[in-house]
Amino acid sequence: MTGLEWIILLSKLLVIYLTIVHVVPIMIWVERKGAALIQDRPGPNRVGPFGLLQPVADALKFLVKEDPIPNSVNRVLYAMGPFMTLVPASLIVAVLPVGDFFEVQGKSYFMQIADINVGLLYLLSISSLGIYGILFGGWASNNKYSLMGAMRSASQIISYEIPLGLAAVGAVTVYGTFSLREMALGQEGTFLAVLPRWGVFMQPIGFLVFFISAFAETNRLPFDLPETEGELVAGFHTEYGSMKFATYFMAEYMNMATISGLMTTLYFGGWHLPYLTDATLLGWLGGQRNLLAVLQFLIFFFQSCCLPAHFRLGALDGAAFPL
Amino acid sequence: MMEAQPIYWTHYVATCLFALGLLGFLIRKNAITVLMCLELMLNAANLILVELSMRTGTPDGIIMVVFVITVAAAEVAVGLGIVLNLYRLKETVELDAFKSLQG
Amino acid sequence: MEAFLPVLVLLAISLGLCVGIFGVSTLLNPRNLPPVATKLNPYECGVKPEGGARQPFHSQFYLIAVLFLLFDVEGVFFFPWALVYRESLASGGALLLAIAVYMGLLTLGLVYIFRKDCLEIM
Amino acid sequence: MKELFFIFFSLYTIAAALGVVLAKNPVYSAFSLILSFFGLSALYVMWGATFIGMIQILVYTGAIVVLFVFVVMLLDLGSVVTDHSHSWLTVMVSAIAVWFFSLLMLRTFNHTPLVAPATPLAESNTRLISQLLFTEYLWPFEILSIFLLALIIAIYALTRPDAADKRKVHP
Repeated sequence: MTGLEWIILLSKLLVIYLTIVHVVPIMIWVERKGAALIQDRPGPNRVGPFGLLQPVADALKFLVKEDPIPNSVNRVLYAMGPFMTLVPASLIVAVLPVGDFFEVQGKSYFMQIADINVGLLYLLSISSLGIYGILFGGWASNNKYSLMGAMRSASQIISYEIPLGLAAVGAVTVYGTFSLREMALGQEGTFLAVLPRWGVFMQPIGFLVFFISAFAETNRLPFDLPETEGELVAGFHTEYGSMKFATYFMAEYMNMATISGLMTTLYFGGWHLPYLTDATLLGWLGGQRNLLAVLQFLIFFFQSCCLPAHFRLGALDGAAFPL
Repeated sequence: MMEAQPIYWTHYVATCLFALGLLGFLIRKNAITVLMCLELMLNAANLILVELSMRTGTPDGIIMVVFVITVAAAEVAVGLGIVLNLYRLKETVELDAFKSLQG
Repeated sequence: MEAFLPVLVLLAISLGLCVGIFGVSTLLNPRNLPPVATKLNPYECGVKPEGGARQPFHSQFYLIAVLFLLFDVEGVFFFPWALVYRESLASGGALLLAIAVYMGLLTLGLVYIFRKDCLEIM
Repeated sequence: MKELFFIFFSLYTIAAALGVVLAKNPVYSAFSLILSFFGLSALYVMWGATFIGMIQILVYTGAIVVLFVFVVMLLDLGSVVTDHSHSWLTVMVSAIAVWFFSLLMLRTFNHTPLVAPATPLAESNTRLISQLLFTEYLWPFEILSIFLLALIIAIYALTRPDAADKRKVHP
């Protein structure tokens, strides 16, 4: 690789990765403000205009807080737990395409960190690693509630991984490739004269399955059984404080962001706008379109937090297998 | 992928892995660790299969690896099920506790 | 393999981020606070912790994990099938038949599990 | 450059495997196993078998080791480390036996004549593998599904919920 290629690679990497990292505080703000809007209360409104700086303040607070390590924990695994979730969460970002390509000095570069020809498999396999942080963290905490929360969380995540994978198989049959870039390319144009050629319209059932599984995978409401406050104190991270807790939190939100990105890529045409084929317009709007769609999904994720719905754990795990 | 200089020592890595797995299989007493060492040995075999398959240009080895992985998963599932039952029987998974085959 | 190089770089960056977070938070943490016994105990809503945390669980969890493993392995075979599905449609339905037999047998297994109520009590 | 990566991942895999064998606590063993499978998957990818590399992570790291970790946590084997190692004599004898065995293996590998690749496998061999799997290897594939079906029944027979399990925490 030449120097220029390295520079482009690194800049792509930093831009995409930092976007995902920085989406986290924005997501938290949107979640809290949105919940406040729905529940008719002010929400965060002290720090900055509209409480916009609240996440920054939170992050600072997390950084400078005392980090008590309980006596009974297994110190090595306790310290490594949060990172075992954060690293896979950051690695998934690599295969998400955020746009078509751009040209530098006559060579075209894809707007994607790594165009792997088995991208979908890569994504599924790396995202299945996040459960180790939960399992080891819960176990190392040496707390009843942590361990139980970890087991519940893990069994829920693994149960819903299979429907997630099978829904993705549906997408693969349509496009005949594992590369997420080519999948997004395959959704260009329209079919039946009216509808955009998106995955949602090609695979409505697959999308539904994927959608439900995505909720369960990220432990959002109504699938928040691992963190039922009434039964288990807070789930697997009961014993975690300070920055370690924040790391778990960050990984969770990053997972949400990437899974929304995957949903956009598989079912909402990636960077393609409906009815528009003009290349220049696409080139400019395309990058934003994907981000917008991601944000749209995130907002949906949070709004559903306010739906008071609980399932029994058994019903949940049982429901996963027929899917 | 493969330049003019093929890397000929992957089988040394595989042999090392297999030897480690075998050693662990012999010297460990915890049934679960023994099963893990079994996995190591299977993986060493997989590595050799992939290496040979890529070096001779035949994809059969790779397909073999897919089957091996499936069977390994099955083996682990049954093996750990048996370990669970052994634990129910004697409240331990030390293999020395199961010298006699009578319950 | 060239395609995987960025992944390696990303791995390095994220590991660096982890180390950075850890380092900064250790630097900024208040130190030399007097150790309080209750703070260092396992948290059980203020009640004194009782018994060990790690107790044998119900084996139902094992069943869930093992079924996940099996269906995961089965799912692996769907991926190569899906990859060549489009191309094989032109050359007759042999592939469709193959996967139909496979799926039929798997569904049989699934029905067996449900008949036996493996996933019932939790 | 490439050789460097190869050496690094090889050594890393072997070191992690050493961890599996030597760790006293099964939880650490499982952790090392994860690391070692990562290294193996990197080696597969470097050999050009990307599909296998991904399947390795998806099935081995993502499912099989999860099962190990689950069992270790279910049976609570990690917290009380009982150090019942064999006597030194047994360990030494095993080590020597393994040493000779691996020498034998290496000798076999080094003396196996390899047919030079007429047409080396392409970088993206995933499609080729998929096609072969459903044509030439169709029967093994179908037999595998019967095997998996039998496995489901066997697993159920093995882990049938017992009424006698009293001491268990109900989740």
